[in-house]
Order: sequence, then C-alpha cells, then structure tokens
Amino acid sequence: MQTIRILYFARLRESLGLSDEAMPLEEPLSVKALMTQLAARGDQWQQEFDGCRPLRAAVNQTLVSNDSMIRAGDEVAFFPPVTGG
Amino acid sequence: MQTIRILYFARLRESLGLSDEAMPLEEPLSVKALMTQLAARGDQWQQEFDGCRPLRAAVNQTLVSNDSMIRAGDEVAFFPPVTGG
Amino acid sequence: MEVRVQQEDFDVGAEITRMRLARKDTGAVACFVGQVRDLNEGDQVAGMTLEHYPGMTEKALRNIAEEAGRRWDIHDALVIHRVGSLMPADQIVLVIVTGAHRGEAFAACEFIMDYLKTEAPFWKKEQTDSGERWVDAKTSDDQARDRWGQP
Amino acid sequence: MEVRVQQEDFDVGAEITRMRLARKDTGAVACFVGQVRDLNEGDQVAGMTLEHYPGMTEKALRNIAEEAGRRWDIHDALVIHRVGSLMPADQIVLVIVTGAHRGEAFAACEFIMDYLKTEAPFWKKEQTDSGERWVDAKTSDDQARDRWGQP
Repeated sequence: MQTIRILYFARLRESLGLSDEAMPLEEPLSVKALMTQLAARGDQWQQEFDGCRPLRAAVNQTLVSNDSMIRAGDEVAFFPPVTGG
Repeated sequence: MQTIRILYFARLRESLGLSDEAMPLEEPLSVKALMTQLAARGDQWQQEFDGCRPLRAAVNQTLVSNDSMIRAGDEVAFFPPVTGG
Repeated sequence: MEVRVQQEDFDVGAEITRMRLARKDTGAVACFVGQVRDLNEGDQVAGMTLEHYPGMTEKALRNIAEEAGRRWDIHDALVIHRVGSLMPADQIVLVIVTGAHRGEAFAACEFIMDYLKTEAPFWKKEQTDSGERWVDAKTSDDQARDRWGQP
Repeated sequence: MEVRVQQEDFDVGAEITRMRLARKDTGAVACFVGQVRDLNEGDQVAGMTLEHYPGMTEKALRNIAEEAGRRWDIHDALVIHRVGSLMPADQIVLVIVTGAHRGEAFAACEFIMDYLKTEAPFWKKEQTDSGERWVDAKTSDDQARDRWGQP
C-alpha cells in the first residue's frame, strides 16, 4: 500500500498530541484537500486545519502553497509560521 | 596680530611640501577667497587651488562649503576627498 | 556557503577571522548576531526552547545563502543557528558575509536574516512569568522579506 | 556611542561580546569589519599608510555615530578606525551597532560606514608594484551616502 508521511511541528505537534504519522494515499491530492481530510477528524484537528489559524505546509522539505500536489512517498509537514532568528 | 592656522593633508601636504602654517587675517573672508589667495602663490599652489582638482575644506574641524566664512583664530584645513574605511 | 544547525554556542570572533582571512581579495565583512532578550511582548523571559525541522532546516538555510550568492557578488556566507534550550543573553543566530565591497556584503547579510526569519523552520517557545508560550510570527518580518522581491 | 582612532589592531569578537552583553534587552548586533585587500585598481598592494586629521577624525566619527542614534532606535554604537601602516589582510575599520531589532541595527551600521567613507578625514596611500599612490575617492561612495538623505 502506498503512503505519505505527515509531520507536525511546534504548536500543532502539541495541540494534536502527535509528531508524525503515516497515511495511505490512493492517488495524488492537493495540500488543501489533505487539510480538509485532517480537519474532518474533528476537535483539535478541526481547530488547527479549518483554515482560520495561520498554517504553513512543506512537501519534501520545501515550503509549498495549498494547491501543491502530494504524491505517494512524499513527506508532508504542517507547522505555524516560523519564528527563528 | 590676528591669525588663522591652515593645515594641509594627504596629497596636498605632499605636493605643497607643507603640513601647516599660520597666516595673518585682517577681517573675515570666505573659504573660496582664501583658496584664491593660496592659488596666487603660483606653481603647485595654483595647481592645487585653481578649483580643477577635487578639494574639501574644514573650518574648526567641521566640513564646510566654499562660501563659509573664516574668522581670526579659526583652524582651516584643506584636503582631497577622504578615502578611509 | 556553509550552514550549521547546532545546540552548542559559537565563537563569533573566530568565525569572522577565519572567513575574512580565507581570501586576500576580501575587503568587507558584514555580520549579524542575534541573542535572546530578557523581555518579549512585555513579559520577562526566563528562557526559551528552539524547535526545528531536522533536514528541512539545513536545506532552507542553504537555499537562502545560495540565493544571496546569486543576487550579490559576494565571496562567502556562513549561517549558524542554534536549537534546544537557550537563556537570555545566549546567542541564537550568526550570519557572516564576506565580499570585495561593503554594499553587497551588507545587502546579502540582511537578506539572509530576513529570509531566515520567515522561511527557515524554527519555532521559539518562551518560558515567561505567565507560563510557557509559542512565540507568534510578526507581520513586520514578512514585510522585511517582501522588500527583496521574489527569489 | 564610542569611537576610537588607533594604530593597534582590535579584537572583533571581544568587542561584539562586550557590547551585546551590556544590555539584556539587546536582541540584535550588526557589525562590519573592513580589511586591506591585496589588489586595488588591478595593482598588487604590498601595504598602505592611513593618514588622518587628529582631532577632527574623532569628532567626525562621533557626529556620525550620534546621528545614527538620532535616526534609529538603537542601544549603542562603536566605531574603531586604524591609522598608520597596514598590510594586506590587516583589519582597518570596525563598526558595531546593538539594538532591540535587526532592521534598525543593520540600517544604522550601514549608515555609519557610508558616512565614514565620505566624511571622516582619513586618506589611504597604497604601496604597489608601480610605486606609491594616494587612493582616489569613489563616486560610488558619495552615492551610497546620498541614499540616506541630509542629516
């Protein structure tokens, strides 16, 4: 079965209580579509992925926009706007 | 007798063969007028003060324009554009 | 171009000396050091933890440094960013850019900092009198980055 | 604000550490180091002599640093400029600016360098293969200064 790996950082990692997971992926989908799936898990998932809180996504360790496509084998990461430096 | 002190730096100091001198000053005169007097000494003085070569002037250790006035007791300095840093 | 992500502190003087002496045609070294302030948003900060995204962090910093090298005629750039637990007055980040002339070294150094602040995956969590909190991103940082136009 | 004009070399690392630790609300340190290049205008440079106007030099540097302090919200600024005989790879000038935030520290640091280059009475004489020569001022330095508008 083909999968993607999803990583959560900082506030998301704490609020979801999860730092990473594997998810089956039948066919390519957009970042936006994945966020909708995650929001459908309800509770804190809905809160984090309903589009109200600022959120950034990276695919294979590169920042992407929400209409970027995710393919099997990809590493997807969600996190708040960065605050280093 | 009232005087001013005149200093020469860098290329000017070398070309004039002089680092400083005292000059009598009857009444206030402009930097431009002093430059004309110095140019009248001829030879390298004319060359340095005829207005063709880039030249900067300071009165009492502050950069000034050529129409600034010089008064008895002032320290006047002439030098090429600066090249530090 | 060199980037390092590490828990350990760094020696600013040693890094500057090493980089400026690497090339005899280097005339300018622009440098930035960031340190942990004891106060943020009006609260006393007792310490902070810097989380990052291992792998992507190095890649993002390298991309930013290389983009600076494409935009300006510089000799080299170094970026060091610390992660883990830090205390007020601890050094967080170091950027050094060398070049023949100061204008390009300054611009590249500030560009790297502005992009690092908005594109490199680091997150600060502060320990304050009123408890722990994730630091919010600042819109002024986005504006600082946007001055430079699209890479 | 502190300015020093001296023959001796300076310790960049020690000065940065001292300045950044002076205030616990300092978050940003912008710094510039200038060094003698081995090549100028296509000629090999064996060494140089830096002449200055004692008294006016310190006054000019102090004015520039204080003007930077009026224009930007910074914590402190240090300017060290060497005079006398220097060799390639020797340090010439150091500017350090501390502040709460990087944007103002960077701007003040670059402002000080741009004004120093055009207003502070230093003159370089280079020893090259083709003999000794006074270095010519660059119009690009005037342009860099003019970006900042009138003080």
